Order: sequence, then structure tokens, then C-alpha cells
Amino acid sequence: MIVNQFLVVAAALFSLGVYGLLVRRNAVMVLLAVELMLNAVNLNLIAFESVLRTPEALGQIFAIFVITVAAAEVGIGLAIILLIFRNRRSANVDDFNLMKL
Amino acid sequence: MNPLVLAAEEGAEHAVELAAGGAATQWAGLMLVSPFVAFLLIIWLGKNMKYKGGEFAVAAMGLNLVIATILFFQNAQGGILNDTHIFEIGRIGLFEGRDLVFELGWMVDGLSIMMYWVVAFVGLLVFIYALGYMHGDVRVTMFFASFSLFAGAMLILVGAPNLIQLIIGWEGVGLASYLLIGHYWEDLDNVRSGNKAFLTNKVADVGLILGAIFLGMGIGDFRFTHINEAAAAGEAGLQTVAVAGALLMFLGAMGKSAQFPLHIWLPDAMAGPTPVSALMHAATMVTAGVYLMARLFPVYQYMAGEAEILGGIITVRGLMVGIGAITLLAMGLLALVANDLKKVLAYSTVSQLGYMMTAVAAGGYTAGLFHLFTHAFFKALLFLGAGSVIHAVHSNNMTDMGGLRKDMPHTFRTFIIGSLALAGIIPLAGFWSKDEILATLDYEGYTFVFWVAVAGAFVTAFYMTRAIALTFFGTYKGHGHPHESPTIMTGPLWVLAVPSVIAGFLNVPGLEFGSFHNFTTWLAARVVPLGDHHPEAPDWGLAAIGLGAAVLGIALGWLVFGRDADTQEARDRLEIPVLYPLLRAKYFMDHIAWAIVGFTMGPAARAMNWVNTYILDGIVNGVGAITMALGRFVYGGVDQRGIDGFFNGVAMASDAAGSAMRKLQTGRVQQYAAGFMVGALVLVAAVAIFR
Amino acid sequence: MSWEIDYLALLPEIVVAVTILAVLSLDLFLPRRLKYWTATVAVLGVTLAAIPLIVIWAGDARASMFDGSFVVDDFALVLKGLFLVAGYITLLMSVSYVESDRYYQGEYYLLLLCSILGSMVMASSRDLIVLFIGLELTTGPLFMLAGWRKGDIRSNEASLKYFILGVLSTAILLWGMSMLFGVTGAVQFGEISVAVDTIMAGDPDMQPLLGLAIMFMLVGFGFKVSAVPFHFWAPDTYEGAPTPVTAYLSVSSKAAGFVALFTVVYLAVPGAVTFWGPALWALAALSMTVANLAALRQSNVVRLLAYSSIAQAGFMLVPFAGAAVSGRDKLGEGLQATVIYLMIYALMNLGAFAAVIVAARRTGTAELAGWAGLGRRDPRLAVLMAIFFFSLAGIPPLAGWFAKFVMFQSVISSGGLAGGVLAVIAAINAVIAFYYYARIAKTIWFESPPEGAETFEDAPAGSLVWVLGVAAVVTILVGVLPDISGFFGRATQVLVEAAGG
Amino acid sequence: MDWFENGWGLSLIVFLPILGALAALAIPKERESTVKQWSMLVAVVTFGLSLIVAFGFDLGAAEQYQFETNVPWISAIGANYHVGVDGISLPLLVLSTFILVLAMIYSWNHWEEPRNPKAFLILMLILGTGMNGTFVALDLVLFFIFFEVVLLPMYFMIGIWGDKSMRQIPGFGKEMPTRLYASIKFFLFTLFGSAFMLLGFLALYFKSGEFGGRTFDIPTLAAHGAAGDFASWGIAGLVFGAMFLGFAVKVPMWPLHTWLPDAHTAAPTVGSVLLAAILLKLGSYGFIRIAIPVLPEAAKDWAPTIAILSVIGIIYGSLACLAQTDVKRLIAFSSVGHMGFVMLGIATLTDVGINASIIGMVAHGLITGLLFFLAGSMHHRYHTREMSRLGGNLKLMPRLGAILSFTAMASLGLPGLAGFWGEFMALLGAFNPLDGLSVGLFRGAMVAGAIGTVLTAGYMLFMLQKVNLGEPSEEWVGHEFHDVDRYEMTAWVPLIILIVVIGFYPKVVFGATTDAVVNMVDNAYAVDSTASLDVSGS
Repeated sequence: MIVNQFLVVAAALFSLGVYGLLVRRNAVMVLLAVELMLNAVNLNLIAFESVLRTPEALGQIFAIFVITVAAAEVGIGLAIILLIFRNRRSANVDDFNLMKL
Repeated sequence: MNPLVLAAEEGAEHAVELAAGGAATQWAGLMLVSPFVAFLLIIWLGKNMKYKGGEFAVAAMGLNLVIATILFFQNAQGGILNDTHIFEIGRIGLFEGRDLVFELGWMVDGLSIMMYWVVAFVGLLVFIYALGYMHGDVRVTMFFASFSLFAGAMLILVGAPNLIQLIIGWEGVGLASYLLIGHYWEDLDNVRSGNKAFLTNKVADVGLILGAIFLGMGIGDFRFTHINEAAAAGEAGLQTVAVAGALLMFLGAMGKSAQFPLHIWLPDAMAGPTPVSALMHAATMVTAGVYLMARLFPVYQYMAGEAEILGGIITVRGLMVGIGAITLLAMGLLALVANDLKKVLAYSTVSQLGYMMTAVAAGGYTAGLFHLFTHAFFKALLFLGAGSVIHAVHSNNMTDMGGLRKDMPHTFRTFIIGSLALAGIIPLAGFWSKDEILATLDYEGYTFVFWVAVAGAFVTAFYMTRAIALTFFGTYKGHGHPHESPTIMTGPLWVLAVPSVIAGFLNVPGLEFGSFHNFTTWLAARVVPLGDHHPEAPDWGLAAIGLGAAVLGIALGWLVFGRDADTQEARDRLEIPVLYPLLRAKYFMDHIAWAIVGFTMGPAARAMNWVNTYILDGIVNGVGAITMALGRFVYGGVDQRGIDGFFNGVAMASDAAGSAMRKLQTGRVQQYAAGFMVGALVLVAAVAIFR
Repeated sequence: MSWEIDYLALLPEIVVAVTILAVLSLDLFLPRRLKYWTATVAVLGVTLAAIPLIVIWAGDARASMFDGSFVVDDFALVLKGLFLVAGYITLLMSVSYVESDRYYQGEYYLLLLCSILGSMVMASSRDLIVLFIGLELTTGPLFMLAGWRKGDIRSNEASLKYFILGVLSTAILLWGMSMLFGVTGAVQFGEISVAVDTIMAGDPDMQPLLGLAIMFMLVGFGFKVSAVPFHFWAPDTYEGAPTPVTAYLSVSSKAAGFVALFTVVYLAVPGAVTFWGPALWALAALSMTVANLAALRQSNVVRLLAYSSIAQAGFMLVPFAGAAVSGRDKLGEGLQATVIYLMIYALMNLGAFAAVIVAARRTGTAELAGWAGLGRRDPRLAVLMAIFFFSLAGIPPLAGWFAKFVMFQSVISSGGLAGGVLAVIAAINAVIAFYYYARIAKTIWFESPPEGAETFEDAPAGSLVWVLGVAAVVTILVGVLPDISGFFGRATQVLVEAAGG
Repeated sequence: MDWFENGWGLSLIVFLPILGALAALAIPKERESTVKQWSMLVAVVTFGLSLIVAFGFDLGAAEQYQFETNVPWISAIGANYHVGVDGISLPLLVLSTFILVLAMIYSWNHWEEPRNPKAFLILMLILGTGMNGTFVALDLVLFFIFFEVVLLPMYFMIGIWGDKSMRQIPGFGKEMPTRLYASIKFFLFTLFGSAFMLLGFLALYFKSGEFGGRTFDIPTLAAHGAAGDFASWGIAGLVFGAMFLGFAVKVPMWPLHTWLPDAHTAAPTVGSVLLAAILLKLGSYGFIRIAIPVLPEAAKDWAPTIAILSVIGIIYGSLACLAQTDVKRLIAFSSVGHMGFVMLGIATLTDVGINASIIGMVAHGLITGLLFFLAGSMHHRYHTREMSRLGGNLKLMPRLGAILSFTAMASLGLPGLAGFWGEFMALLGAFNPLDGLSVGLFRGAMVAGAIGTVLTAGYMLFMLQKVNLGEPSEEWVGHEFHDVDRYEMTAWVPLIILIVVIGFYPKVVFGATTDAVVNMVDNAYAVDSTASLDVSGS
């Protein structure tokens, strides 16, 4: 089944996203890592839809929603990063640990 | 109809043979109440009266004496068999038809009437005496209030128709005793004496209370009549509880009647004012133990007496007789070396109580009680006499006295009468009662104890002679010039001297006073027949032995102390090696007692406190502290940082991933994300593992 | 198939949506000094939205729209009511807060209203896609609101942390959803449920995949309800965000997470209870224990409340988890208790936050040490605070006791050893939790105020007084007559019946 | 008065105090005397109502619940608002309302720092509602609520008005204020116990579902217990244990007592009085009202444990008293011993023992309440409670000293005073415990308990010696002391009178309790009324 290969790719993408999110220091890169994960989800949805062939093409519809929301989230994310950059002159996520013990 | 009868009829269903004795028995309840009324009046009004409230106390006792005398004569004429007035104060339904009833009331039978009369008679005289003795003392009001409290409690005790009321009265007299011993409480020594008396008695009271529970719960009733009937009926099933109850009761009696080794409180109790010693620690309160034995006589006689205990070494009766015998001799010896006049009398009292206890235990119901009866008069007389002396010389110590016979003629004469009665010189009261005890011991076959009692008689005579010699003969060694006491004090002495002389004739075997019969008959007026032995005629042979011992004692005493009572040598003659130090140290009983208390209670108390503070509280605080520490660990070590730690561990385990994973430690947000992922992975892994 | 739209049933959402538009337009046209009108309009809109809600509730009109993807039933109505009330209270709390700090008022209310709308949509969603949209609509605005104090670096940080972990959870949730879709071939809950039953009955190959899908989704919901170990964002975000937003986060956002959780597990995957039951059990036990212990160490009241709300989430999960570990036939027992707990928690937690806002404003700090002797400086506020905190601790006769009571009742009722153990863990945690609530009472009542500390005689802003008063009265009233919260519980019947089938 | 008898009289007694407290909120803080008068009025009216109940109570039917109200309350969990009194609760209800009045009289001019009479009185009134409510509640949930309601006021009383001194707490590094430690300890302990108690209640609730409907109703559950429905229930012992934890903490029984000395010592005088006089009774009352009738078989299994713990408590408490140097702490520890007797009575599971425990509770309430009043008044005057610094109190303040002596005597169980009956009858009950319980063990407990009375006497006399007797120490020479004032006298004299009256006429209490207790025991253990008493001791 070809769907398995799609799924493997999606899983790899997702894992890359997780890795990126965990290790990249620059906030923008973190944001991109999230995008990667969301796109892995999209790939997943489309791949499943290609097998399932639901009457309403649910997988594709779902994917479109995800894309839309992802765009919105990136918008929010960039806004926040911009805000922080203005205040701190840095987009490095390490710099944010004011509220510790 | 009077209110007391109405009250009695409330509980009529529980009353036994109501009102057989007529009006006087119904009014007898007043005796139990009047001292309490006096108590309240003294507290309320006493302060501003001439005798600081003593008037009320005397009046109450006067009333009691009237009632007691009427009862006494009615009983003497055979008018009263047994009359119990009870009203219920509490009831617990045990089982249907077998309610556990608590009652207060009064019992009118031969035994209680005798006690009523003794308490009222001696009490009244001592109260009157105290009006003079305590004049101008501190807290006279409080003194008379406590005195009245004592009288009331004592009457409640002797009038008790059941064990519960007996306990109330019993502890009540204990309380009064505590208050009066500690009358001069500014001096902590007196307070300690009071504590000692209370606590020693309290130890014994454990016996009384447990004994009451055994008998009451075992037999199913706390009423003496029922207990005694059950004992007389001799149900085999009751044997165990009867023996246990009897022994425990005896423990209680030992405390109150100062039997060896629980006698230690009584000599110290002399710290109270002398009238207190006279009434409570000689004539009445300390006889409560003997009274209790007599009240429960059937239990010992029919059920418990012959039971073997301690693995068959000894019978219950044997134990009791033995303790009585030890007490009568050992305590008598202590009186030999005491320098405090009151302590001499105190030890004498303990010794005489030993006689009574021995007699009652051996089966001499009448003998023991008769000695109680006569002893009350002459011992009260002696104490009051001693009080009179002390009042005059302001010291208890015989080394501060001497030669008082000229200065205090009345005191001297009455003291001599009392001493002779105590020593058992014919025909004074003590002779007859002691003779009856000797006869009983002889009849019951306690030969050894008989000779112990004879030795005791010798010792009694000896120490009394010594006391008289040191106090009234020789030269005065104290300060100032002693004066005879006022009439209000000497009057009671003379009044008491009368029964000290003649009371013995009331129970000379074979002698009856017409319709008045004699002491034996009076006491026999009770529900359960006793079956004790009554000799038909005096046994003059035994009497001679007793009398001989007494005379010998007096003679020897006079020999040693009489002529040169003042000199040091006179006293030194007594200093027999070993025995003298032993006696001076009071057989080390106080030391032993304190050692026991000191070595157990003190450390135990501290240990408990330590356990509380460091173990139990320690656990509690420890749980608290551990929780807080756990909080610190969870928050600081796991929640805020633990992912580092987790990944450090992972990194060490896996070199390949190491370098990459270590980067995880860089940012806090990413730590969180890592924690997040770990959680997700664990959940996923759980699915993998458990499915 | 029914594509008919019941506009009455949709009216609450429509009203809120219209309000959003109105606020947006007003914000555009109003001069700065009149911007406060946006607040008035927002409050008015939320209040108005409640009217159709009540009308629907009172009538028996229940609707299912968009092929059953959007349903208006008792459960949805009750939760919408909760969201509206919580939103209303948050708006009131915000008024003086936002006004005094000269924030961007119009946008603030706009975003808050969007979040409220999102949570309302979630309550009705019976479809993965609608649920996702609702969830994002709820959360998205909050990312921004958390950072609303633009100049404050802490607020920035709160926002960033919330955002990063939020999108991560979204991604994981979506990953789970996509797998669920793949396994079952459906997005509508009813259809998923049927497919899940089939798989559980006779398709062992698919079961692991299904299990993974559910686990991934649980992670997403765990983030929303801030259950341990998906709670890391909460303390920092709560501390840094503007306090009214924190209140909203701890109540509405959390409740939304619970709604999502309920609908999915009861309507979509009840058949796979053997997967998610134990997981929830673990989440409940962990949340209670870790959060309570961590809360013992807090010195900042808001941060303490953050941990407290994590622990409370654990308590809320208890009946639900207790029922779930006992098997599908017991599923009905837990939900009612959890919903009642949620309702009562929302109420008292909002009250607590309102009190904290006032106290922090007056003393100028949210550090507990700074509140010493508040009982003498402002006794009325301190009394209210004691009421809310002791209610959170579950001391009768304040409302919190009933929440705890139904929690225990439910978990014991569902029976079983696992349930019993959870009950004991919860009991011990209830005692631990009391300690830190009492510590606040101790500081404000038992300690002396610092030398020369001013006393506060004047009343705080009217809107806050109203919030505090209502919350306090209702807290006590529900505590004394808990039956009035009973209908919340009955509303869960819809879900229970669906799950039982 | 129909409404009063048929239902709402008790509710009035329960809720009047809290309504009064709410009304008092409206009185400005500055108008102290108005607040005082108002609270006093509320307390007196409540007491009056409880007297009406007491006199309206049909003693002939003491085993039945009277003045009963039963209306649905929380349908969601099946709890009803069910209140009523029977012979067991009546004495305690009257005691509770009565002590509240006395406490108010006493506090009229005794205010600990930081004063604020309004707040203090409001807390007292709330406490009143909790206490009265617990004694009349006939529904487990209702009982639980009232049981818990008393916590908060007491927590605040101790925490705000309590002992200001600092104390080194073993196990913690730094010193902390005594009152803070004591208040939190009190609260956590009780909460810990009641959390488990609640679990026990819930287990009962669900179990009852197997026998005709889940219920929290105490009489119904007791009927199930009597019918033996719970006899074969596997976890009945655990459920009893859970309730035991809740009640035993409150009593308190050894070794769960450690909160008590701290709480009592740290609490303000009136707080100590209420704590000792009423709050402790909530626990032992719970045993009698709930634990035993509902789970008679489990109670039987637990009875030896309870008896042993009680006896340990008696001996331990008394010994610990001997080591105390603080007068108030000594009195506090004495409570451990006295409540040990109460629990020993309960453990016998006989009517004698349970009656003993009830009269013991009443007596302890009166006596220890009075002792705490006295300790408070002495502290008020000497500003110390260290016994080594006191002495000669009787000389400095004859009346105070005399009352202290009297109360100490009552406390050590002197016959003729109230304290005697509880101790004596507990021992009496232990002689013949319920059939099936180990006679040997209980008689051992009896003997140990009796020995405990000696220790009690010991520490009480020791305390009198240290505090009351002897010459006053140098420190107080030339110091002007005010002897008992009229507020104190007014508060104390009724207690003294009652101690004597109950001492000589215990029927005041037994009259109400006997039938109810007999009925309870007979039902729970289906005692065969024709069986004869076992006297052989085997």
C-alpha cells in the first residue's frame, strides 16, 4: 500500500518538527518547526483520504482547515516574537526564564 | 408526711422493708444532710460570727446526736431490725428486669446505728473542743466547713445502703481529710502530707472501686442487703467474683484503716490541727475500713474467707488476719520511739486498727466492732488531751514538755484515764474490748496471732507509759509557762472520760441490761445473720494474760522512764542496736514508698512527655516536614528542573543521542516542551506495552 | 441528513459574533477617551447572549445541525452558560484592570469575546473539525491576551511560553486526530464511535493505532486542562499574564479543555475506554500530587493559584478517571461529578482571582509576604478571600465541599480497587491542599501588618465589588443548598446515554 | 408551638447563632457593647430554646427521635435535611447551648489581643451553629457538614487570638509562633480524619443501596445495622476504620491526640473552653450516634483496639500531665485521660459503658471547661502559666483558689461530683463487656483505668500544690491582684452548681440517656432480654 509510505514520511516530518522545536534556539525557527509538524498532519490527512475516499472528502477538508489555522497561528506567533524582539532585542528562547524559582 | 419519706417512697419499689422502725428511722436521713446544710451556712455566714461558723457545725452535730441517741435506744430495745430508705438517683437498664440502680439513702440497722452514734457523739465533743482550740487560728471558717463536710461524708459512708453511696462517702472523707491535713497550707510540708494521705488512700480506693465493681456487677446489685444475702446463699457461681471482690475491698479498707503497708499516710496526717487528728485520724474516719469489713462480713464469712489464694499458700482470711497482726505489733513498736506526742498516738491508732482488723478478719464481728466503739472514746480523749497539751506548750514534741501534771490537772487526769483504757487495764473500756479480741483469736484458733496480740498489748502499755512520763512527769523543758486549757476544751475531755471508763461493761459476756440487752444484740440487728461466735461468759484466763501483759508494760515503762524522764540516758536506754534505728526509720517504709513512686512515676512521666514531644509529635511534625521537603523536591527538583535531570540520565545512557539531547537543557521553554513530549511518549509507550 | 439551520439554537453564538463585530467597529470609530464603550458593549453582548440560551433551556427545543456536527443539547447549553458567565465575570474584572493600565481596550475585548465564542462552539461540536476550530478559536486569542502587557517582559515571556507549548499541543492533538480519522474513516463523533466499537470488537491490528491516536489526543486535551505533565506552561503564564486573563485561563480555557475531553471520550471513543481510562487515572493522580506538593513552595499568590488550579484539574479528573478505569458500564457515574466540580470550581476560582486582583492592586504586590496583616488593613476583602480560598480547600459550608463530596462519592461509587486508591490519594491531597490555602489565610489574618501600613477603607471599583459579591454569595449559597448545582449534573445525561450505548 | 415541636424548633436552635452572626456583621465594629449585647441575646435565646426542647422532650419515649424534621436537601446525592433529638443527643445539645452562653458571659470583659470583640463573637456564634448542628443531625452528610463547620472558627480563634509566644518545634529548624503551629496542626489533623470519615460515609451510602435504596439517613442505616445487613460485608472493618479515624482524631484518642495539647494551650481562653467542653464531644458522639449502631459487627471487632487505645490514653495522658510545667498544658493533657474513659465506656458496647461515656462527656465538658476558664483567668492575672513561678494562689486570690481546688477535685473524679460517674461507670461497663468481647482484656483495661484514676489524682494534687498552696513566691509580693470578678463568677457558678448536682443526682443525665442507649444497644446487638447475666467471669 502506498499509503504506508506517505505515513512514514509524515511521521518523519512530525519527528523533525518535534526535534526542531526542542533544540532550536531562535524563536522563528521554533515556529517553523511547528509548521513542519502541522504539515505532517496535513500529509497524514491527505494520505488517509486517498485510501478512505470518504464521500465528503473529509480528509481534504480537514487539511484545508488545518492550513488555515496554521496560517493564523503563525501570524500570532510572529506577532509575539516581534513584540519580544522589540523589548529584548533578541529572539532567543533561552533568554526567557524570568519566572523561575 | 415529711419530705424525706416522700422522697423515699419515690424509690419505694427498690426499698426494703420500709419504715419498720417508725418515725425516727425516717428522720435519720436528716443526719446525713444536716452537716452539709451546716457546711453551706458556715461558708455563707460563718465569717462574721463569734466562732466563725463553728456554731453551725456544733448545732448540726447536736441534732445528729439527738437523732442517733433516739435510734440507739430504739435499737437497744429491739425496735429496729433493719430499715432502709432509698431514693433512686440514676438507673441504667441493664437487661429487662435487671436494672442497674444507683441510689442514695440511709440504712438503719444495728451496725449503722452504732456508727451514727459514735460519729455524732465523738464528733460533737470534738467540735465543741475545737471551738476553743481553734479560737484565733487562721481560716477557722474553712476549718469548720471542712469539718462539717467530713462529718457529712462520714455519715453518708456509714449510712450507705449500697456500695455506690459508700464510695461517695468514702472519698468524701478522704477529701475532707486532705483539706484538714493541709489546713496550714502555707507550709508545703503540710501540703505534701495531705497529698500523701490522699494518694495513698487513692491507691487503696482502686481496690475499693474495683471490688465494688466485682461484687456489684458480679452479683448484679450494689445493695449491701442483696450482696450479703447472695453471699449467705452461697451460690457456687459467685465464688470467683466474691473472692476477687473481697480481696479488692480489703485493699480499700487497708488504705483507709491504715493497715501495713499502706499506713504511711497516717502519721504524716498529724500535720492537721489536733481536733482533726482526734476525730478523723483516730476515732471515726480510719475506722471506715473496719466498718466496711463488718458491713460485708457475710461475704468474707460465707464466701471468700476460706478461699485459697496465691497458689494455696494462704487463705483470704489468713491474709487479712496476718496483715492485721503485723500492723498491730509493728506499728505499736514505732510508737515507742516517736518523740512527737501526736505521732505516738497516731502509731497507737494504727496499731489498734490492726487489732480491729485482725478481729473482724478472724471472724470476730462483734469483737472488732466493740473495740472500734470503745477505742473511739479513749483515743479521742487521748488526742484531745494531747491537743490540750500542745495548745499550752505550742509544740508537738515531747522533748519540749515534761512536768505538766501540776500545770494541767484536768488534762493530766483524763489523759491517764484514756491511757489506762488504751492499755487495757481492768475495768476500763479497753480491757473488755481487747479481751474480747483475744478471746476471738483464741476461739478461732489463731494461736500465734493471739500471742502477737498479747505482745501488742504489752507494747501499748509500754509506749503509753513512756508518753505520760515524758509529758507529765519530770521537769518542764519548753518555753513560757503552760496553762490549763479553758473549760470549753477540758469539758469534752471529762465527758469522753466517762465512756472510756464504763463503755466496756456494755459487752461483758453474759451481762445484759434488761430490755436493753447488750452490745452484741444491738449489732446483731441486721438482715443477714452472721453466725459469729459469742462467748457465754468472760474467759478470765485469757483476760489475765492480756491484763498481765499490760501491767508488765506499764511497769517496765515506768521503770525505764518514770523516775528520771528528763535525762538523756532514759531515752538512750531504748536505743537497742538494729531495732532502734529500724524503728526510727519507720521500717524504711516511707523510703520504699518514695523509691517506688520516685523511680517509676517520675521517669515514666518524663518518658511519656518525651515520647509525646519527640516521637508522636515528631511523627506529626516529621510528616509535615517531609511533605514540605517533598514539595521542595517536586517543585524545585522536578517541576522546574527535573527534565534536565531526566535527560541527563537519558544522555548518559545513550551516547549517540547525548550531544543532541544535551542541547535540550538550554532553554526553559524547551525544557517544558521536552517534558511535554516525555509525557506524550510515556502515554504512547503505555499503549504499546499494555496492549 | 439535515442541513437545515436552526437559528434560534444558534442565537447565542450569533449574538456573541455580532457583539464581536460591534466591538470591532466601535473600536475603529470611537475616540480614545470613549473607548470604554467597547467594554460596555462587550458586557452587554455577553449578557444578551444569555437570554436566548435561557429561552432554549426553558423550552424543549434541542437541535442538531450540519449533519450532527453541531448539536444543541442540555450538555452544550449548560456549558455555554458556564462560558458566558465566566466570560461575563472576566469582562467585569478586566474593566478596571484594562482601563487603569491604558491597554488597547478595543482589541482586548474583541479577543476575549472571540475566545468566549470559540468555547461556546466547542460545547456544541460533535465533529473533529468543528472541535478543532472551536479549540483554536478559544486558544488563539489567549496567546495574545497573555502578552497583553506589552511593555512587561514577564507578560511577553508568558505569552511566548504559552504559545510555543500551545502550538505544540495543537500539533500533537491534530496528529492524533488525523490518525483517528485514518483508523475510523470518519470525523463525526457518532460515526467514529461506531467504527471504534467495530475495531475493539474484532480488529486487533488496528487497535494499537487507535490507541496511539487517542493518546495523542489526550496529550492535546491534557495541555488545555493543564494536567501534569502537560502543565508546565501554566505557572509561568499565569504569573506573567494580566490577572483577569489568568482568571479566564484557569476557568474558561480549562473548562473548554474539559468539554473537548468529555465530548471526545464519551461520544467518539467510549468503546476504547480500556486505552484512555488508565491514562486518565494516571493524569489525575499525578496532577493532584505534583501540583499540590509544588504549591506548598509558592510565595507568589498567582503562581500558587496556578498550581492550585492544576491540582483542582486533577481532582476534577478523579471521578471521571475512577469511572473510566472501572470499565465502560461505569462510565456514566463519573461525568456528573466532574461537571458539578467544574461548575463550582469556576465560580470560586473566579472569585478568588477577583479578590487577588483587588489585593494585588491595593498592596502593590502579588507576593504573599506583602499581604501580611491584610485582615486588619482591609477586613472585608480578607473575609472574602478567606471564603474563596477555604471554598477551594473544600471546607463546608462553602461550595467547594460539595464539589469534593461528589468527587469522592462518584469515585467510590464506581468502585473497584483502582477507584478506591484514587480516592485515598485524593483524600490525602485534599489535606495537603488545605495547608497552602490556610497559609494564605494565616498570612492575611494571623500576621501583623508592617509598621505604618495604610488601611483601605474605600471600596474597589464597582464592577469588582459586583463580581466579588456575587461570587461570594453564590459560593455560600451553593455550599448550603448544593441542590441548585444539581441540574448541571443532570445535563450530562445526554453524554452518559450516548457513552453507555 | 406546633411548628416548634413538629419540626423547626431544632432548626432554630441550630441556625439562630449563625443568623445572629450575620446580623452582627452589620453592627459597626466600634460599637462593641452593642455587638456584645446582641450576641449574648442570641446565645441566651438559643439556650432558652434548647431548654424548651429539653422540657418538652418526652422522657418516656427517649429512645425515639423527637422534634424531628426531615425534608429533602440535596437530591443530587440523596442527602436530606434530617434533624431530631433523642435521649443521647439531648444532654449534649443543652450542654452545647449552655456553654456558649457562659463563654459569652466570660468574654464580656476578657479579650485577648488583638481584641476585636465583634469578630470573636461572630466566630463564637458560627461555632455554636456547628456544635448544635452536629448533635441534632440525623443525616450523614448533614453531620459531616456541621462537623466541619466548627473547624474554621476555631482555626481563626487559635490563629488570631491565640498564644503569642514563640516556640521551638521539634523537627523544624526555626522557632515559630505557638498559635500558628497549633492552629494549623489542629486543622490538618481534623481534616485528615474527616477526609477518611467521609470516605467511610460514602461507602455506607453505596452499601445501603443493596438493601432498598442508597441513603445517608442515620436512623435508616442504623436499622440496616440492626437488621444485620452489614454483618457479612467484607470491608465493614475498613469502613469502620475510616470513620474511626475521623472520630478518634476529634476525641482525641491516643496516638492521634497530639494536636490537642498544642491547640488547647495556644487557644484563647474561651476557645479552649469551647474546644474542651464541646468540640471533643463531637468525636465520641459520632461513635455513639453513627459508628456503632450502623456497623455493630465491625464495632465489635474494633472494640478491643479502642479499649486498648483508651487505656493507653488514660495512663499516658496522666503520666504526661505529671511532667508538665505549664498549667494549661497540664489541663489539656488531662483531657486525653478523661476522654480515654469516655472511649473505654464506648468500647464496652454495653448500655452501662455508653451511658458512662455520655455522662462522662457532659461532666468533662463542665469540669474541664471550668478548668480552662480558671487557667485563663490566672494567666490574665499572672501573665504566666509556668507552675514553677506560681504558688500561693489561694492566698493571693482566695476565691479563685478555692474554685480551682474544687474543680481539680471534680476533675480527679471525686465521688459526689460529676466527674465520678463517667469514670466509675466506664470501669463498671468494662467489667462485663458485650458478649463475645474478651472479658479478660476488658477487665485488664478496667484495672488499668482504675490505676489511671490514681495518677489523675496525683497530677491534680501536684498542680494544686504548685499553683494554689504554699506561700506566694517573691515575684508576686506586693502585687495587687483582683480576685474573681462578677463576670467570671456569673460564668462559673452555674458550672459549679451543675457539677455538684450531676454528682449527686446523675439522673439529670441518665434520665434522658438510659432508654435511648438501651434501645440502641439492644437493636445493634439484638440482646436477648431473657438471657441472664454472666457472673462467673468466664
